[in-house]
Amino acid sequence: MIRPHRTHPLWFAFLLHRLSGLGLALFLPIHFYMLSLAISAPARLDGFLRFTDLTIVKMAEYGLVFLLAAHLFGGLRLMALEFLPWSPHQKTMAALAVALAFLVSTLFFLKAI
Amino acid sequence: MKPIIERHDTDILILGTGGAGLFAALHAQKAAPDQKVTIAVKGLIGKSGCTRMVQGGYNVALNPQDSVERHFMDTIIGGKWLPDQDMAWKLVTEAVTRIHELENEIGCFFDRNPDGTLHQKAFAGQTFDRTAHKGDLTGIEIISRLMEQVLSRPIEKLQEHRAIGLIPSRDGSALAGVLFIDMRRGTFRLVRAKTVLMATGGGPTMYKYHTPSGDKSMDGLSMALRRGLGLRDMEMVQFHPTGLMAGDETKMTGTVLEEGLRGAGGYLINGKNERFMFNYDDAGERATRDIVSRAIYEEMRQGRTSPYGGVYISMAHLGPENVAKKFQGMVKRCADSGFDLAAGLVEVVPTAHYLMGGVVVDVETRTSLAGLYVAGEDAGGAHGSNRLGGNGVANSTVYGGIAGDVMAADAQKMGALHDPDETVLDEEMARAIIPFSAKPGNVQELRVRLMDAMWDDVGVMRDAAGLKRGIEKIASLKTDMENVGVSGDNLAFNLSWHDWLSLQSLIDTSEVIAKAGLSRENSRGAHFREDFPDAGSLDDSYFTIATSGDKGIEVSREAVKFTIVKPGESLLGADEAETLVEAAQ
Amino acid sequence: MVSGLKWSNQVANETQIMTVSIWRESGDDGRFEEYEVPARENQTVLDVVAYVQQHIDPTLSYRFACRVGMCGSCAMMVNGSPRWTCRTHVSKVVADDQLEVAPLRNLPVIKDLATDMDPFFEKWVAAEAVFHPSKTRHDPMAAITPDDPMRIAASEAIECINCAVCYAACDVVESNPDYFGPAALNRSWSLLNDIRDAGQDVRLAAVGSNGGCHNCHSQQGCVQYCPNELNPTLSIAGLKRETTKALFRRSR
Amino acid sequence: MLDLRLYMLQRLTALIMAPLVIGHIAVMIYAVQDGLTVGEILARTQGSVAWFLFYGSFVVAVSVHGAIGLRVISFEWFGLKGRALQLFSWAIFALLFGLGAKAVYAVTFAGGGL
Ligand SMILES: Cc1cc2nc3c(=O)[nH]c(=O)nc-3n(C[C@H](O)[C@H](O)[C@H](O)COP(=O)(O)OP(=O)(O)OC[C@H]3O[C@@H](n4cnc5c(N)ncnc54)[C@H](O)[C@@H]3O)c2cc1C
Ligand code: HEM
Ligand code: SF4
Ligand code: F3S
Ligand code: FES
Repeated sequence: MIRPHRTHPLWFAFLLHRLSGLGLALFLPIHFYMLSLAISAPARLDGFLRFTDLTIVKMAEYGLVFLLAAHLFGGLRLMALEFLPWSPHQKTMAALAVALAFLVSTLFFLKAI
Repeated sequence: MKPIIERHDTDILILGTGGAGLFAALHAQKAAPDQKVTIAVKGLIGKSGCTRMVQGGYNVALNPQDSVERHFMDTIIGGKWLPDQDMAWKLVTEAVTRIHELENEIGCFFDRNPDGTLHQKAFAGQTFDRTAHKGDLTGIEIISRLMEQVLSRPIEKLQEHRAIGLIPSRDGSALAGVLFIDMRRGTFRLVRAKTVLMATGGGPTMYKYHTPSGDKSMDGLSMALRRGLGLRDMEMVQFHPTGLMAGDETKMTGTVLEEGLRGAGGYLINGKNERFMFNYDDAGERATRDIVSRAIYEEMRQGRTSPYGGVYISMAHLGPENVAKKFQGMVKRCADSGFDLAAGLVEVVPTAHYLMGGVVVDVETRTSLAGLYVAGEDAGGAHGSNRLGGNGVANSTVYGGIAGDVMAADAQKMGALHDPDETVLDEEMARAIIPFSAKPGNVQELRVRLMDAMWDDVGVMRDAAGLKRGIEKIASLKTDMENVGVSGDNLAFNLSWHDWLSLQSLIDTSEVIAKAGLSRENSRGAHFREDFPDAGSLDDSYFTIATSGDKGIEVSREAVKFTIVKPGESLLGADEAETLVEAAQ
Repeated sequence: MVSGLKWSNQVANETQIMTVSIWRESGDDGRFEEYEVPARENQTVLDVVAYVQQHIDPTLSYRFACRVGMCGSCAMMVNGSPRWTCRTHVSKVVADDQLEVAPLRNLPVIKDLATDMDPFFEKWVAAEAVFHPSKTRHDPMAAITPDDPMRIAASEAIECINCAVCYAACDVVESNPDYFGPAALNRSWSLLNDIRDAGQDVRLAAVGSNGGCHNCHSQQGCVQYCPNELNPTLSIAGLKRETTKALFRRSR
Repeated sequence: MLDLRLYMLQRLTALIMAPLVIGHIAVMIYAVQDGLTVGEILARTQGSVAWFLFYGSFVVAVSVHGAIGLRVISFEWFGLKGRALQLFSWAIFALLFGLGAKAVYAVTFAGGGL
């Protein structure tokens, strides 16, 4: 529930970071599992990789790469906030991180289709 | 119905957590670690009272060119020769130690000069720039730091405990303890103690326009009055000339717009769009608080008012950006309330600010009742007829600390706690539950009647006829309030009950102010009698003492003892300049 | 002016009415109740609350003292956001002619709008947000120039009125009962920059402990709502940095 | 919840992962151009010590980082405390590390090469 006191951009940035981290943590085990199929059953992995040609799957992947990029840039923003001298442009930085994430994941998407 | 009462014991009990109360707690705890120290307050610790609201700062002679003698003379002359000189002397000398304590031990971080020494600014009525400060929020710095120290020490805390009665020992020889209402639960609690400090901070909130914190309602002085203690200088109510005027319906009305606005060159303008201060004084807007207050009052009386009935302060001619920068806090505060101080007109009105009067004490804060000590704004004497801006916090912190030391030493010498006089205890409880037997009514309406009466008849300008009228109005309020009840169904955090109790204290002390005002037939400092506009002979200066006896409030006069300096004399050497403040500032 | 409400000048006798929902709580029982209050030209949220107590329901409990934004005892949730009510003009927060007032979040309620602030102050002390003297009243005061960078850092965080607005704005406070919260840590940071203080080691240990600065996720609700425009996030980031540095100092 | 130690571990692992993730995304963008096949992946990674170190350190870092991250979330949002929280954190670590190690092994050394 988004209560009124939370309706400010930096809280949404926090939420995005948390949800992307959560999403990644859920996705990674699956990702790892698929990769390890490389030895035990290469055909199934290939099958999977072919499966990834489907557009819906492409979209899902796009989402995942976005999550990864958003978490990455968001995380770098947080660490910059913590370890570098304070910048008064926190909202801009958060927006920038999201923009970069879109850029990278869109690039990925465009290349993939 | 006999109310339930809980009983509780301690060694050293402190009422109030302003500058005086918190300092007393720290000093007492340090001086007598073997004694149990309890601090009880009507609000939250450190978050109630006026010390927190100090904007200007803290007067103390630190600069080598300044001297305690000069600070002393300013205090005496500012008080129009009425201050108790020994108290004033202790105030100015101990302030030097206290400011070091605040900075070095308590952790206050006062503003500095470029060379790293304390910055001290100018404040009206002083011949040297000696007001130490932290921006324009000095009180927050002082109280927050004191609060941290108190919270981190083994001091018992009774928050939202309202003291309602001083209970003497059974033989009447000393104070046995204090009766409280535990406001959160709505129950009574008697706390016995060897020594009790009253530091509830006075506070003239019985005026229509007033600056002090909303929790202050003169409870301390009315309790003292009931125990027969003498109150001195009670006619001396200081008005600040520029309180915000925003209508009767908002608590913002009456709050202070800082003195510096006039000092910086702000204009006061009446409802006819004219600057009027030069009609009253050559210093114009820069005249002292009392003169400006009276001038505004006169404009108001003549009907030359702004829409809400005050006058305007205007800063725009000094350049709005400039004003916004220099008076950041003030401009922001006005903006929050919907006023444009930097570029527009803001309505102002004189507002009751400080009560110079209080309980008669000696320089060690002892009173005529053994076991009771009084410090801060509750104590009378140090300021005489007028308190210099910046001497208020100095007074509460200096005397609070002294009280802590003295109480600790006295408590260590004392034996067992006293048994309370149960008759008085019952009487005090009975007083507090009067409203439950009357039909619930509108307490606020009565409070407004009191505030109007005090403003109209016992206010900025007084005369015999008005004061008598005021006394009558107060008397009728006293009877009327017995018929305005409060529902006793749920006493937990029942503010309406507390409004009623506050009104009771305010009515009691209003009567004293009016009667002391009638008794003083001259005009000194804050007290101005239109029928006796002269100051009277300085050599024959007297102060008033009010006591409550069988025949009600009685006011007597006592001659001021010039123990250190006589009118016409000075502690300053002949070669010392009268003032070291640049005339231009 | 905000949506619809026409602010009648107080002088005009025909007054506009607004509806205010106020949280009433006594014991375990809590709910919003509606009251009709006249709208005034100059009116703060605290004035509205006081009006209800003085003219409609005398049993309503709330807390205030200074009424000018200095004591920090009047903070409440106003239309869902934490605010100092004595300096919040109704016209700035009223939405669709509605005002909703509730007790400050993240603190236990005593009754209605009055909260128990003790946990907030207990954490203040636990965070070592208390000055540790290195000198006595008999020593000269430290000469510190106004342009000293540490003095500037200390001053930037100093003007806190401990109103707990930031404490109510922070979700970590809500979900982590040990977390000291922004105000206490902000004060600790101010003290960490105070060269007069002799307790830096215990302070660093305290702010690095279980309830300390490392729990902060830089949500910055504290900055968003602090009525005094302080920046606890900056302060907490500073603490994170200094505790990290201290770790390396120790291990060397 | 988060004390200095866990906080440092989380930041440290984040710093390790940052360049790795950037590198990984870059390779992916380059590689996905014309669809991925197992052959392609393995051709690139199989037998390469460099890729082993690259993905290996990522797996170590992410299992620590993810475990701490989920630990915080499960405490703050789902009220997990005490031993349960402790167990949960270690389980996440073990899961990520186990699966990750297996995957790295799979794409670098297993099935031939060395
Ligand atoms: C707006 C404003 C600005 C000021 N500016 C300055 C300035 O710049 N310089 C200066 O020197 N002075 C200034 N003063 C005056 C100064 O604040 C006071 O003189 C001084 O702080 C009083 O301190 P105190 O400890 O006696 O009382 P307070 O600080 O008022 O404390 C009184 C305490 O007693 C408690 N209390 C009250 N009744 C009861 C009860 N029945 N039971 C239990 N507790 C109770 C209150 O809750 C409070 O905690 C200013 C005052 C105001 C109002
Ligand atoms: C790419 C490099 C990465 C960087 C720079 C990074 C950075 C960060 C940072 C700084 C935090 C702390 C946020 C806070 O406490 O407020 C964090 C939290 C977290 N990270 Fe990462 N991370 C990265 C990769 C990953 C990956 C791959 C995962 C997947 C498991 C992940 C999962 C999490 C989780 C679950 C959290 C907790 C979120 C929260 O507490 O709100 N991170 N990350
Ligand atoms: S930091 Fe700001 S919001 Fe928090 S307590 Fe202090 S003044 Fe209030
Ligand atoms: S809102 Fe809370 S999470 Fe940190 S930045 Fe402020 S303390
Ligand atoms: S009443 Fe003091 S801050 Fe609002």
